[in-house]
Amino acid sequence: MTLLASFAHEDAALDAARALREKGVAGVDLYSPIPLHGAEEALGLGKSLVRVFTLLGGILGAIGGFTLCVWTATRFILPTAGRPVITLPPYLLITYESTILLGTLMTLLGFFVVARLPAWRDRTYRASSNVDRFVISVAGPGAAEAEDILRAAGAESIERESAS
Amino acid sequence: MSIGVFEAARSVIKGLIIAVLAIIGAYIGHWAHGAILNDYTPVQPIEFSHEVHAGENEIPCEYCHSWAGRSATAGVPSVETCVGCHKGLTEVRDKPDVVKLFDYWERGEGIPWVKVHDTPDFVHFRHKPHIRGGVECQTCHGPVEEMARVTRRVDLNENLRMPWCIDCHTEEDVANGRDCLTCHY
Amino acid sequence: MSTIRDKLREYRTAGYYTEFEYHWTMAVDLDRCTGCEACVVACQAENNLPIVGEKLMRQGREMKWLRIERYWDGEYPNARLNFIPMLCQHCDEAPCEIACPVFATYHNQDGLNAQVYNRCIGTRTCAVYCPYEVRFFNWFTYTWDEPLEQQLNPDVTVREKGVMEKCTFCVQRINRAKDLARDEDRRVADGEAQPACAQACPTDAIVFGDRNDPESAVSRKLEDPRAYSVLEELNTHPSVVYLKNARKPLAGGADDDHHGDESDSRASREGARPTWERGHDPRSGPALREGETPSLQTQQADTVA
Amino acid sequence: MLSRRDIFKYLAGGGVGVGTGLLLGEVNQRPLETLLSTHIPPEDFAPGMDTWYNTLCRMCPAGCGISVRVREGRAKKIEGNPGHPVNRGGTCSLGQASLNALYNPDRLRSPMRSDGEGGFVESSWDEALEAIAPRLGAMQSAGMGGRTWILTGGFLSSGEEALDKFGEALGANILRLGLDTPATELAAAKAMYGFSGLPHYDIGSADLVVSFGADFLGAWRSPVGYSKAYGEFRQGGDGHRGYLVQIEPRMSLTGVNADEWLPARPGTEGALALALAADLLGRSGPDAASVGWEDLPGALSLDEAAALADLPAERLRELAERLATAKAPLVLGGGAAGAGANATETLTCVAALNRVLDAAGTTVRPNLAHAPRYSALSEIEEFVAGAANGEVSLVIVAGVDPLHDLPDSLGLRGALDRAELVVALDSFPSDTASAADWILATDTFFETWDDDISLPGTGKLSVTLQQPVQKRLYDTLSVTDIVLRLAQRSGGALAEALPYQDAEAYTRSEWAAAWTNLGIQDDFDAGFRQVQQQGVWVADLAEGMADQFSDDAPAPAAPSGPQFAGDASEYPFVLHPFQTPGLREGKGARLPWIQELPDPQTSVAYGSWVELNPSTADELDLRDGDVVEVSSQAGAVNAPVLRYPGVRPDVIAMPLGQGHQANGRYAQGRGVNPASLLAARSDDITGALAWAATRVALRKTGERVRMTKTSGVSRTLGRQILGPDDEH
Amino acid sequence: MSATRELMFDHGQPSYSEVNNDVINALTTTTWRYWVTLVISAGTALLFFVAPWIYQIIVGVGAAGMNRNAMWGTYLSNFIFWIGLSHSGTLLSAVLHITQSDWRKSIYRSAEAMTLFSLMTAAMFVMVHVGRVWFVHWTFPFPNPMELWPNFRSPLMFDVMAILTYLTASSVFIYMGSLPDFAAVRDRSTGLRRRIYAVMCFGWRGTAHEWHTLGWAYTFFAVLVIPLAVSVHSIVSWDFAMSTVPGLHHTIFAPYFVCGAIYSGTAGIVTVMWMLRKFMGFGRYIGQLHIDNLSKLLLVLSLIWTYINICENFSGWYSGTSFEYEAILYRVWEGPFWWLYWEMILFCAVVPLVLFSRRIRTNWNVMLVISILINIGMLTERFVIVASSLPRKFLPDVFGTYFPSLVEISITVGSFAIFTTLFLLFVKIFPAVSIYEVKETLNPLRKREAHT
Repeated sequence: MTLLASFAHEDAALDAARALREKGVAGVDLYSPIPLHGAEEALGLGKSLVRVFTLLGGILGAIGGFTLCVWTATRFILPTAGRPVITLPPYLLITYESTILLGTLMTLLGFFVVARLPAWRDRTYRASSNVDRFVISVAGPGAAEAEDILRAAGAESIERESAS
Repeated sequence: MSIGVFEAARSVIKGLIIAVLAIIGAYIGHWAHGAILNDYTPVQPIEFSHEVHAGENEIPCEYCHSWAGRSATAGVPSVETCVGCHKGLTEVRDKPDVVKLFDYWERGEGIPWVKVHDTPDFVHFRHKPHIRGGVECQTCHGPVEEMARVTRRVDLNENLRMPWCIDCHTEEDVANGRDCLTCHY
Repeated sequence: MSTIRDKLREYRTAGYYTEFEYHWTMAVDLDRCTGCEACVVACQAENNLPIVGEKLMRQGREMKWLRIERYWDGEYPNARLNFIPMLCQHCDEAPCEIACPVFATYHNQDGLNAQVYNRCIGTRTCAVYCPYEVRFFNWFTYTWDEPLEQQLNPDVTVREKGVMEKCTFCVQRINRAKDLARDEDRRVADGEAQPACAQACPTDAIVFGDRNDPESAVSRKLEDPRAYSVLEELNTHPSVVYLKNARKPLAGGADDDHHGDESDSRASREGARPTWERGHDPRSGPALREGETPSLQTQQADTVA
Repeated sequence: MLSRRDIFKYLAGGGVGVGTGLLLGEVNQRPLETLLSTHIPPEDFAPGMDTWYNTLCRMCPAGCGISVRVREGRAKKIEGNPGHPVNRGGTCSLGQASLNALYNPDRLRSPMRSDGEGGFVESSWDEALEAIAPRLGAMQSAGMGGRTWILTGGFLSSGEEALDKFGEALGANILRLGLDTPATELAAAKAMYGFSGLPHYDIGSADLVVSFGADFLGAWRSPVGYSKAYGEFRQGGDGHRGYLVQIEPRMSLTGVNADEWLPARPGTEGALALALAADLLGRSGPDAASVGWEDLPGALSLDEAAALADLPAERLRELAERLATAKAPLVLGGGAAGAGANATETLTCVAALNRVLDAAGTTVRPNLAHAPRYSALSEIEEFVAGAANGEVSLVIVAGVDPLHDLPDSLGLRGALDRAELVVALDSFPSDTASAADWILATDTFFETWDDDISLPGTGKLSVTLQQPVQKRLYDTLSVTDIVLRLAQRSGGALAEALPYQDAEAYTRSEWAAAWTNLGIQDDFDAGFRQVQQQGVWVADLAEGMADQFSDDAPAPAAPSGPQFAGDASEYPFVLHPFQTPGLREGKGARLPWIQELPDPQTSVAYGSWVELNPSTADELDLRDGDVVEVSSQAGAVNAPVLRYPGVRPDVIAMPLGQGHQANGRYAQGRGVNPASLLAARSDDITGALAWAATRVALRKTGERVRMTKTSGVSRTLGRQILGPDDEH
Repeated sequence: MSATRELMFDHGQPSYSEVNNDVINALTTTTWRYWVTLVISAGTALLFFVAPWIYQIIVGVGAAGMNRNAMWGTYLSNFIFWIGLSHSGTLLSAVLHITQSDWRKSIYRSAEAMTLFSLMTAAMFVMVHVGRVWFVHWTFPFPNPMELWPNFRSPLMFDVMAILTYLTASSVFIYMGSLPDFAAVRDRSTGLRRRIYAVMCFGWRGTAHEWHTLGWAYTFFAVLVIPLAVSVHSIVSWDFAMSTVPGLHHTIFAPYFVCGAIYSGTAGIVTVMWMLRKFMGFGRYIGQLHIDNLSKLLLVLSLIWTYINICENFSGWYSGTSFEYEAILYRVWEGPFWWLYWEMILFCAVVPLVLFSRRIRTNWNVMLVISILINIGMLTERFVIVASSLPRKFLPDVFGTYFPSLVEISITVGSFAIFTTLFLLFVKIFPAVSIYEVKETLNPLRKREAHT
């Protein structure tokens, strides 16, 4: 069973979330039409893991780009313009670009992985939460005791969605 | 109420799978065409059998393709060369293809053989250095002496494409073997 | 491990492949060059250069791997015209070579600046980067009016539209000479490989040969104090070296230095034999063989192999 | 999850893919090519290998030896024959391009008959010979051979001799035509050296060459041979560097390469040469006495000559000084200087200068004594008059194109129109051939037998053999073949005079006869085979083959002043027609490589232009590309202006060779022909056409064209392209 | 804070749901005018770009006016122009995101779309430019049995890599930023559109966790894209500067090109914003503040651009070498394109000086004219650089001229149609104004503030 409480004001919703957290209610999530400053703190979200992906992507890109240049240049040696086969300045440029390319792609991957997208069917989602309502969902055993707290925080409406 | 991604995308995903399968299929088809099915055996104006001439009768290649060791091109024998032997071979004189040969001879025409092994115009393959380097005719042309009708056997020479040339040049450590200007100019 | 280190050191050596097996070099004596343009037509004949027609020529799209440049000096009546043949300089540090994204142009082990037609995708960057403007682009697929195409050199590829091309130092002749030399297990002799322009030149202004051979004619030319490279300041290290015209400068004073202090040239003239008697056959192909008569009955054929 | 329908769909997708792949593979296959075997291969047939044949280049009378590269029965490339004494392995642009003549798309492929309306229909040799031979036979038997005129050129070959024999047996008249003939030079050599023939000029061993108008590096006589020598002259092995002075109103290719270019007023060259000779004679040199002249009557002083020629006097004095101190000087005369109204006098003075310099006998050498005869203007007039009176029944034009090359003012077109039957022997529908009743398609020189004695000579006896390098491309015959067949068909004296089967048999018999004449003991067949291989037969001049120079010629008279057709007030400029190395008199125009070849000095291709001195152009407010009308007494042409710093302000120069009315797609209607401007003026002594003696006027038409010109800016703009600046 | 917020909306703040309605309605309700415009624009693209291109592929690049001197021409200068135009999106979305300039939020989506589409158009010009477009894949490092790889030493390969990266990063950037808005569109639609947007938004729900991750990822993107954008146009400039050609071989080219790129991109944004206001009814979201800020940016960029231009000419003049001096002289005075040079100076250096006036800065119609003039100037700048330098390199004998042919002019015109077509498609697929970020700039829905 999931409890869905809809709020018209972001501070009310954040207060509710904070209150739930203080009570130690688990399974709380906050749906909002805009990113809410304070939600991280209210829901206890730390620094995102995405940055690890970005870093990894960058490193991978740098190594990959440089390796690509060196490896391809030494497969079929075609000297040009009296330059050495491994020419650093141009290869560093390629390395730079591939760093960013892989960094970008890995960030995208990280985003999907960390945000757990694409999402499966979500019965607790209400379209209004993408317009102007802030919805707090409480799933699992905490739902019963959460209802009071949510009402106290000023929820406009509260509905129950039976778990699927 | 939300709508799930995969639920929404079911038909799209199906379509994608079909598309991916089609692309993979196309690759397989193309590869198969080049790698398995593409033994190229054109019909020649005269059913000349290398099996009989080179195989059973053990005529050396360079008896007819006399320029292979001296020139860029191996050369096909002139009608005169064919007739030169066949004049004396009265026992096969009545075979239909021999009759054809003598028709050409009497009309004073050359025989328009169909090229089996061919390289593009921007490749300057030269027979001489290969023969001088000890490459067997069969290395590129296959066991011609076993062929009734000459075939470009794809398993032997990958349709005479560049990777195959390069591999051999690399393995044999040919002088300037990996220089583009050796073949392309 | 050490091999990897060796390889790396090799790959990191600047001027990789400056140690050429042959270093084909051309010396053009501007004092001998009369600007007659025999070389230009010889090049056109040898290398299957198309006839582009008047319209395209007016648009500046002529295909001449070798051209004569002309520079006037002074005004009438003290005007003077100078010629300089300009062709691919086969620079050791060629700006064009770094430009190509697909390695269609590179430097080979003979010191040639190679252009691989079938690899070219036609970005034309090499032509933009070339300070000598000796790279030519096939704006169209050129055709020959029947039966002019029968003249085409079978040893040279006919290029299609969208492909860059340029002087190759007649690499087909070089390859032929190297082939012959390899059969006899020797190096290519001086004068054995001659590009069409050098062979045609009626004043012997163009000398071609291997710079690595100190005895070659071209090596001797390089020692001439008049030797210089065009646009030397660009540091391209061309393989085409020019010998400056020895005419006295126009504006300069009376010129007696070439004249007054000569030894008895009439005597030396007596001893001089014409060059054709000194005997050197620059033809790259096999000569008419002994006891052979030219024949009329050459077979007509589409492709004869 | 996976329904059966889905599985079918997936399978179908994969199947379509495989099919597409197979199809792609099939489409991507290289096209089928055939490999045609030979029937009976020629003994020297070598697929994929070059065969080289030494033969003769017939693009100009220089007679260079060439080696033709033949692959699979097709001529591919021309190189100079290194063993040939004329060109010593060199070639010129025209020679290189001569393959374009062989494979020209507009070459005649069979005999053509005029349809009477300006067009031609294909015919056969039988028909063609049948149309001509009976007429010849009739004329022969009626003794009216004089009603036949043969128009030909000036080669010294067995082929020409066949024509000669033919004309002689028939009693026909022969006209030897050409614009730039050596007639005046021959006359001068005869007068001054007592030598019948053209002397051999040894430029290679000279240390000072003074050339009066002779563009020996461009288009004069034997450009390749002289260029070879010029290479030696410039940077010879012994370290000496010759000094070249060019005296001419328009800077030719030789003028470009000269150390000094002196733009003398046209027609004053003779006076200049004589003044120099007189000045040298005045100096007490050891050589002066040997000439046998005390002084030269009528010679101007250097200052007077300089004033006459419009040159700075000190330059002339410098030149005299140079001549006096030179160890091996050589003076040449020719080109426009040999084509004025006073041409023979001019060249005689030049030859006199050579004698004074003691060059005659050293740098000017005896040569094979042959004096080709060229028709004087009076003979052409005779032909024209005869045609006007209806006395010309048959005209045979063999390999020349007088309607293009010679001035319209001679009236040749009208004469050909009035002749009963005109037969042209040509490989191309040239201007003249297009005006004929029959064109008999001839071989190019790659397809037939002939020989040639080089016109300018080599100081040796050398005969170049011309042999076929490949099978005939079309149904053509050589001029000799046609003459032989005509003779045989006509019967009578003609058949007796020329009893040969074909050109090969004729050439061989001529050579065999020469062999006998020269008293050579060797086996002829072996010797001839050797000549076939070498392409040329060379021997030192034997006694009697060359007249020795005589020392007893009288001192030359002062040349008459320059005279021109046209009044100076009405026609203010002197027309200076010149030949470019590629186009020459017009033979190069049909060769696409030559059309596309930028002119050496101006870089103009595909067309004609009018060269003007920049100061003249400024005066007339003309810029490059402004079309002007150039008019003379004889006619007018329109061509774009090109400002050229190397031409006198009172001279305008135009290239010859373009302006064909026919001659195939590359030549037809391209440019203009300055020959049509030339007045019918002849040299006073020899009667040869004086093609540099016409005055013209300029008129701006207001039209402007963009010339096909490859050069952008012809100044170095301070860039060091021509080498580092000298320190001194 | 609230004062700025008020400034951002000329006609008062909309409510949250109004934002959703306005933006999504603009996306879903399509008038016949839109279709007519789309057909005209696509037709123009087909007629002026695709048709001449196919013709050019069949006959060869000779259909263009390039010649032996000017081997590069309009195609390459257009390529640079379009790459330059693409720099707007990066500037607005990345630079201003990092500097937390809130006014960017209503306009950055379209700016990013500009980036994407002008990059695509630029990439098209690469294809149009090369001689054998059917082999253009050889510039990509894909494994092949011949072991033949691209030459990574070539400035063109830098280009390939840079554009590839930039295109990837830009598309990822705009797409990821649009996810929440796709979800909003999904929620308001039914049937097939709902299915499509459901897939496109990857099931976005707007949970705190998703917002949190998006925020992080987005910031990283912004950080990655800024140096990328700078490098892309530097690299494009090195196509020129790495050559020896006088007039192209300038060390200042990288900053010059980057500055010019941002300049023309910003001008492009002004044009596009005017269109969005006029035709899409976004006047409520894009107002005085935006145009004022954009104009100030333009003014600053114009001054920098002018400065670098002067530097370039000065160094050419002061270098004293004949090559450089001649090249500059030819460009500004002697060549056939001197008037184009001065037109460029007029449009890009002189005209923007009027932006010192606030009245002009805030007048949308005047700004439209100025922005178009600036872009015409920047288009000609690239053309002048190519067309006045390449025909005159080192050897005077081969000096020539270059004039674009009809095919080139037509393809140039057609490229604008291609861009327009792509943009027209964009406004019907993407919410052209970022819904959630506009909401962020509204007064927050707070109980406390509402009560106090």
